[in-house]
Amino acid sequence: MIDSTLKRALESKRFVVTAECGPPKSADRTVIEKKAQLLKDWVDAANVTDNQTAVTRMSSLAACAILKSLGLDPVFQITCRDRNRIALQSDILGAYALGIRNVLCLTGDHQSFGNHPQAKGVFDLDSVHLIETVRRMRDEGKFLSGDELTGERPAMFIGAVENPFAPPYEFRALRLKKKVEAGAQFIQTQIVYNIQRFREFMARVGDLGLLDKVYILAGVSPIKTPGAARYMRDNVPGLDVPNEIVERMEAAGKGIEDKKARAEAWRQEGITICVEIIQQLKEIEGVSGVHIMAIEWEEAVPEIVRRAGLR
Amino acid sequence: MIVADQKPIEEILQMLEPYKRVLLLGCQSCVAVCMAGGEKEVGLLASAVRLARTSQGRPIEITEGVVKRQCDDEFNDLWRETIEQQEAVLSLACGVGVNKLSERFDLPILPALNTKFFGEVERQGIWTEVCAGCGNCILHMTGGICPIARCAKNLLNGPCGGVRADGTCEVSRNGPRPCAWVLIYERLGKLNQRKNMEQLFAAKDWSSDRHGGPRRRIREDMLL
Amino acid sequence: MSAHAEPKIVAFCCHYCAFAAADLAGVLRLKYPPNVHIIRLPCTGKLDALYVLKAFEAGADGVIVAGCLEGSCHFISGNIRAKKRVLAIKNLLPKLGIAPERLEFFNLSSAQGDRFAQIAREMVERVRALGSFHPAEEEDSHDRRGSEAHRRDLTDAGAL
Amino acid sequence: MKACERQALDFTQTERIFSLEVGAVVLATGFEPYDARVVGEYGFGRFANVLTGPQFERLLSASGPTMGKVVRPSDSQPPKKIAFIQCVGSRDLRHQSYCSAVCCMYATKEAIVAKEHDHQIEPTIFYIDLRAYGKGFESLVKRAREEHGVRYICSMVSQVTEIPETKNLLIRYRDESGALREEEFDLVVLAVGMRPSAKGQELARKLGLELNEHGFIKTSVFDPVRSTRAGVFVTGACTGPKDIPETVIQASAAAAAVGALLAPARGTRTQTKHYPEESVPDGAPRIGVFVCHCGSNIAGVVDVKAVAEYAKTLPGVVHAENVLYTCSQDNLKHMKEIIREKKLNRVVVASCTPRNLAALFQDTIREAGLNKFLFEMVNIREQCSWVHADQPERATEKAKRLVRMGVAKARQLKPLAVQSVRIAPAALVIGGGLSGMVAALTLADSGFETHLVERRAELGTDLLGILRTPEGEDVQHLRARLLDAVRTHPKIRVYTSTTVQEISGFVGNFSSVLKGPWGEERIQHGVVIVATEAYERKPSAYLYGEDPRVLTQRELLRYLETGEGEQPRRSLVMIQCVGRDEKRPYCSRICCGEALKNALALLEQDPSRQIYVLYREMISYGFLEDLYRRAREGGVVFIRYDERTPPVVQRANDHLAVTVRDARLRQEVLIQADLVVLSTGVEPDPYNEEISRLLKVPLDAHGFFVEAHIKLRPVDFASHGIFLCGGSHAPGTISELIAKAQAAAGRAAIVLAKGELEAGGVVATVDQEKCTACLTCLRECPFGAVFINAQGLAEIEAVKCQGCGICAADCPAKAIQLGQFEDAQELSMIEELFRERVSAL
Repeated sequence: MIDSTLKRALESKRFVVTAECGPPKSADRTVIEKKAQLLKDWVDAANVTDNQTAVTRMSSLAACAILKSLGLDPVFQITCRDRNRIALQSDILGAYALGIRNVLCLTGDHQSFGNHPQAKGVFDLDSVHLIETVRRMRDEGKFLSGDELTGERPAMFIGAVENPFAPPYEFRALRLKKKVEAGAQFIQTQIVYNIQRFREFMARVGDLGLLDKVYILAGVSPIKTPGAARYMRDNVPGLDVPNEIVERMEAAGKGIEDKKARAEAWRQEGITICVEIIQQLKEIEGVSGVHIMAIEWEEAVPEIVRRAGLR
Repeated sequence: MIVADQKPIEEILQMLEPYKRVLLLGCQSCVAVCMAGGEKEVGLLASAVRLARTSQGRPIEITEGVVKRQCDDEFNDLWRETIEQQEAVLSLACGVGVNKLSERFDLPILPALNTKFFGEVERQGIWTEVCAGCGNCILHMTGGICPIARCAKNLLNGPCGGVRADGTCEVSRNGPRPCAWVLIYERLGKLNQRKNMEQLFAAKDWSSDRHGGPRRRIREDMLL
Repeated sequence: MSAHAEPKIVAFCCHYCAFAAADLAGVLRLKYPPNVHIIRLPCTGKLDALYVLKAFEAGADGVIVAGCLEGSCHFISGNIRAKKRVLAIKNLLPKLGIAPERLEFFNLSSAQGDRFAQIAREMVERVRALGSFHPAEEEDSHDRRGSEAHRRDLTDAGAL
Repeated sequence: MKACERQALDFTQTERIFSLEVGAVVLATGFEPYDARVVGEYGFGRFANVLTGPQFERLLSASGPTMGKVVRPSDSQPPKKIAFIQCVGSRDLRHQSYCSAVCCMYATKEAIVAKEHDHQIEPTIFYIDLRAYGKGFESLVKRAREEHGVRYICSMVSQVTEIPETKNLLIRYRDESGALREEEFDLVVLAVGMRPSAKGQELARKLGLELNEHGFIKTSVFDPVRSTRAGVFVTGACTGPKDIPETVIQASAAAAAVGALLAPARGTRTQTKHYPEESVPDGAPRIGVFVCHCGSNIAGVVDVKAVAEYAKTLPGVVHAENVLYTCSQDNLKHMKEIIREKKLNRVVVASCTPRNLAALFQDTIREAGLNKFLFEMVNIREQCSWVHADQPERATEKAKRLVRMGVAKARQLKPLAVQSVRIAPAALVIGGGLSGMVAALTLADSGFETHLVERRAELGTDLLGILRTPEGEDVQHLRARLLDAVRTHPKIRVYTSTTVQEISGFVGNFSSVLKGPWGEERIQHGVVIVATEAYERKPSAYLYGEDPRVLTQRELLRYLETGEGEQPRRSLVMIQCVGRDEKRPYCSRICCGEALKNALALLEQDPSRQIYVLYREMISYGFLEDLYRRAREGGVVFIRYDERTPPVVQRANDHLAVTVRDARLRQEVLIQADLVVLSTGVEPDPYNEEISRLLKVPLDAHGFFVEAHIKLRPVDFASHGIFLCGGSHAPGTISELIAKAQAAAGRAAIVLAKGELEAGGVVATVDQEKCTACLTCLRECPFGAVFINAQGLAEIEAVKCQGCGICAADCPAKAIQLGQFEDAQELSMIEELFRERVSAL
């Protein structure tokens, strides 16, 4: 039996909300605690990123333990970049022991994007291998090497990610199928801005009969400034930001002289766009909820959840 | 072939700083083909070093030579008597040659090249890494395109989410490269073997790679 | 610059265009300084990058490489190859303590006698301004010329 | 007598008459410039600053009286405004009625060169019709206008008067707006035309040759190099005014015609030159150095004695002397004696440019038993004495250095073997039109097996639809004669509906696969002639295709021959230069001639017809000018239009309304026409793309083939053994195409007649020991001369190698050396050049 608040929320067929909680580039636990307070009443579970974009931060395992102690249901994100299969399995055992019940298996960003491009990337396993490893530890009581896992097993609620907006588009649903077969039980997708392409992806996932085998949370993210919109459209591979959204952000600030007021106008427009996207995502068959990634803007989550009528 | 690149001239000059009599020894196999360490490059590098040292007012005496292959003692031994008169040898072979000479002769053996990868000739003047020598080939499953050498994260269940709209890999420190798994996807499509990509590739046994420790290959029947 | 320190320039000229243009400059009795010495190649495509470095090593103050106009090389692509090789060396020269302006590639047709004379004058002025990059060599000191190529040549000629 | 050291003067010599027994005579007596004095109104001979074109050419020349400086004869001051007056003595019944064909272009060239010499000169060209009809001519005129600022004024100059004080000249003419104007110029150049040379005419009469009505030697349209007397061939300007490319083509054609006539006697009178057994030089180099005075050309500046003395001190030199003229006959004899006497195994000649006399000296040392590559030539004239005349001592120092370099290279020279390769004595002719048939017949008559390949089902389709030549000759009769001759000639094999699948091999040994409905066949041949034609372009303007009353010139011909088709009742308008725009700017050369021929034929049928010809420039060059005059006399109305305001054709109930702006009268003219005929020019055969790919020969921007050199090798491709003719090289009249086809056949016959080809010498060779088979040479060779041999290493086909050395310079293993330019040889020259002290004895 998997004792996960997130899992129970999803099983209740309610429209679930999860959010991303970025750990600090320091040992200051209060940063995590403040973010926890912010998200506590508004989300079913909170993801903690694992050295996102290969930039060194407080470990995801530690931050999740702090969230757990504050009564939040953490989602422990774990990548294959920094650890080999020995360390990955040992962290799964440790996390479970600390009461963490959700794990998100990712391949992870390449070290050349982070602040240590000289580092040696591990990539002993990829995300699919990791999903299967956690499932076998939980269901078969076996390590990846086949050794017996005697004693308490890590009964984790296993999650994975998928990016419907990166080529080859027709293969993306099939790749999701591989992850489900490996043991993925819930999926948090890349940020959705191109609704049409996401609909096509969900239709193909439906055709493969996966909708009743896995919960899918659509990723969303409010945009702070037109600059950020342009940057994401032009420089972030695998992210599809339609021009209308960039134009709306640019239009929002037009004619406002005062810098602060203009920044506020942009933020409001960013949140409005995010809420509109959430409304449309609600109508797509198979979307069980949203995963709000308000990077370094956790304060926006409550307002988004409220205006989208999710609480 | 083994593909190598010449070190920047400043770095080479620095290495040669303490020496006045040096042998530049090239190699006629892989590094000649990839235009890094053949007889021509030995001539050019020797001339460049002499010019630099002359303009610094500290002339250097350079002997130029080249061997068929620097990974065999017998070839290197042909230059024993000249080597013994030098203060150092600057080898223009791949790293293997530098090691071989260092094991054989007790004077400093300096690497003029940065040895890089097993490569194909994409076209004249461009060499591309396509094999990582992992010791356990799966090319029959991936339509002949190697994800270990050509995917930045050597994924076995690619592609990851970091593929640009034009099909190139997000990791482009060494210039834009097509995503290996997109290539495999298209290739398997042509060969009607796309099924291979749909089933799960098991985790790789890295012990056949250098992760299992430096490797040797032994043909018992050929031992003398 | 004392008299004997007149800059010396070698000009690698292709038989069909630059060498012919130099001949035409003669026919037209144009004037250019005698510092420029022409070495005839069948095509600038025959110019080995080694020749340029060896020229500087031997004591050249400037090197001219002159081939046909692009598109009219008698051997179709010789001048294009040569231009690339010269560019590669020009990038290397500053790292060896040699001013890249001492080396230049020119395109000209066999009918441009005046252009050849102008190139010769221009390069002599340019190199004179740069002075000699060899430390002032008083006499023909052998050690300054330590290069083994020099020794090989003397042995051939039976002088050693 | 006493002055000449060589006692070369012998005043006792008298005229000697002797006779030669020959099989054929070729007359090339050329032309004389028309005497401008006869054209009194332009004041030549009376006004100092009025020159003729040839005189101005001399003024521009660097070896001319003013060393190329443009100055006025009256006060030697540089002129600013120069006027060129065209058609002086030509197109003028009082002098010569024909057009001299070359003056428009030589005036344009002279204007451009004048501007290059002195950029503040402002040239103006007064012309009647700007006849830029040759290959690349219109782009030269365009550059003249746009880049060089040459001003062109379409106006007859009625008179030139001189202003006594300044000796400037006043020209009276009608300007763009039609007003009569007088403009002052510093210099006037009269573009005089060509007259047949008087002595040439006299010789022609002596040989019993007929002259045409203009005094040029009469030839037949269908055999432009044959005179009226069998065995006597004629070529060049003595048969009519023509420019250099046409002259060179006719010369080759005449040679080809003679070659065909005398084929049975080929080789009977020639002796092959025998050289003594080559002594293989062993041991140390024994070099002979010959330093030339070249009269005063070298010795006037360089101290040749000192250079010779210095040469004696150089390692390896066993003999050195200075010679008054090294290239003189007696010195060549002297050199051979010295070579034998002192057992020289290397020779260095320090004189002029190797580009002129290297071959002569190499032949000389061969006669003395030395391999001809054991020779080095040092240029101390054009590249030393002539350019450093103002600094004799430094020139001498430089000469010494150059000699030292030459001797250093000589020390490293090696004998190079030259072997001969047998040639397959057959030719492949691609294209069975007029040119293909003529080329095949000329080659076959010269005794060579010829394969004539035509992709269409029939030969000579380009001649279909042409009834007569402008001169009135029956073209269909010619076609029938050619078809019969080609079909029955024992040496010609015809392949119709056949294409060339693949051509491999090289000059002397091509191997091609021909493919047709009858299957495939592989043939061996030594040469290739590309003879594809140009075809009438289908227009898309002036309602063509929408209204049956709008035809092309060829379609009008069908009416003239068969009477069917549209009836040109009363009035008919011809429009020239249809479809000639930026994409297709070239002049197709033959349309004006065709239009005039058709107009005269229509008038002949019904003199009451009213014919209008709307033109940009009337290109009736040469003797076609008579047609133009007869058409005007016959009542044809010629209206010049500006290319920026072309005519407009609209339907108007029972006729076609043609409106055009007359550039001369500067007003709109409306013509009601029953029929509109379009001269659309020609375009190259689209099959040329395929031929270009097969033979790797270049096409220009408009799809015509690019020859090796427009003037010097007009019917050769750059790659050896491949020749071209036909409309796909450049459009031409029937007699021009015939001459070009004969010329191409003549050039090809040279290769076949030799029977063998020299290979080796200055070629690259791969040292099999060093080669790492990196394939760089194979990829870089522009001539595909490198292949991978059985051992998997690179090897170079000596016959295909052109000796450029690209491969040798880039080979990473230093495995390739180019004969006569080996690295050791070049590096030794570099080393010697910078050896410091010039040890003056």
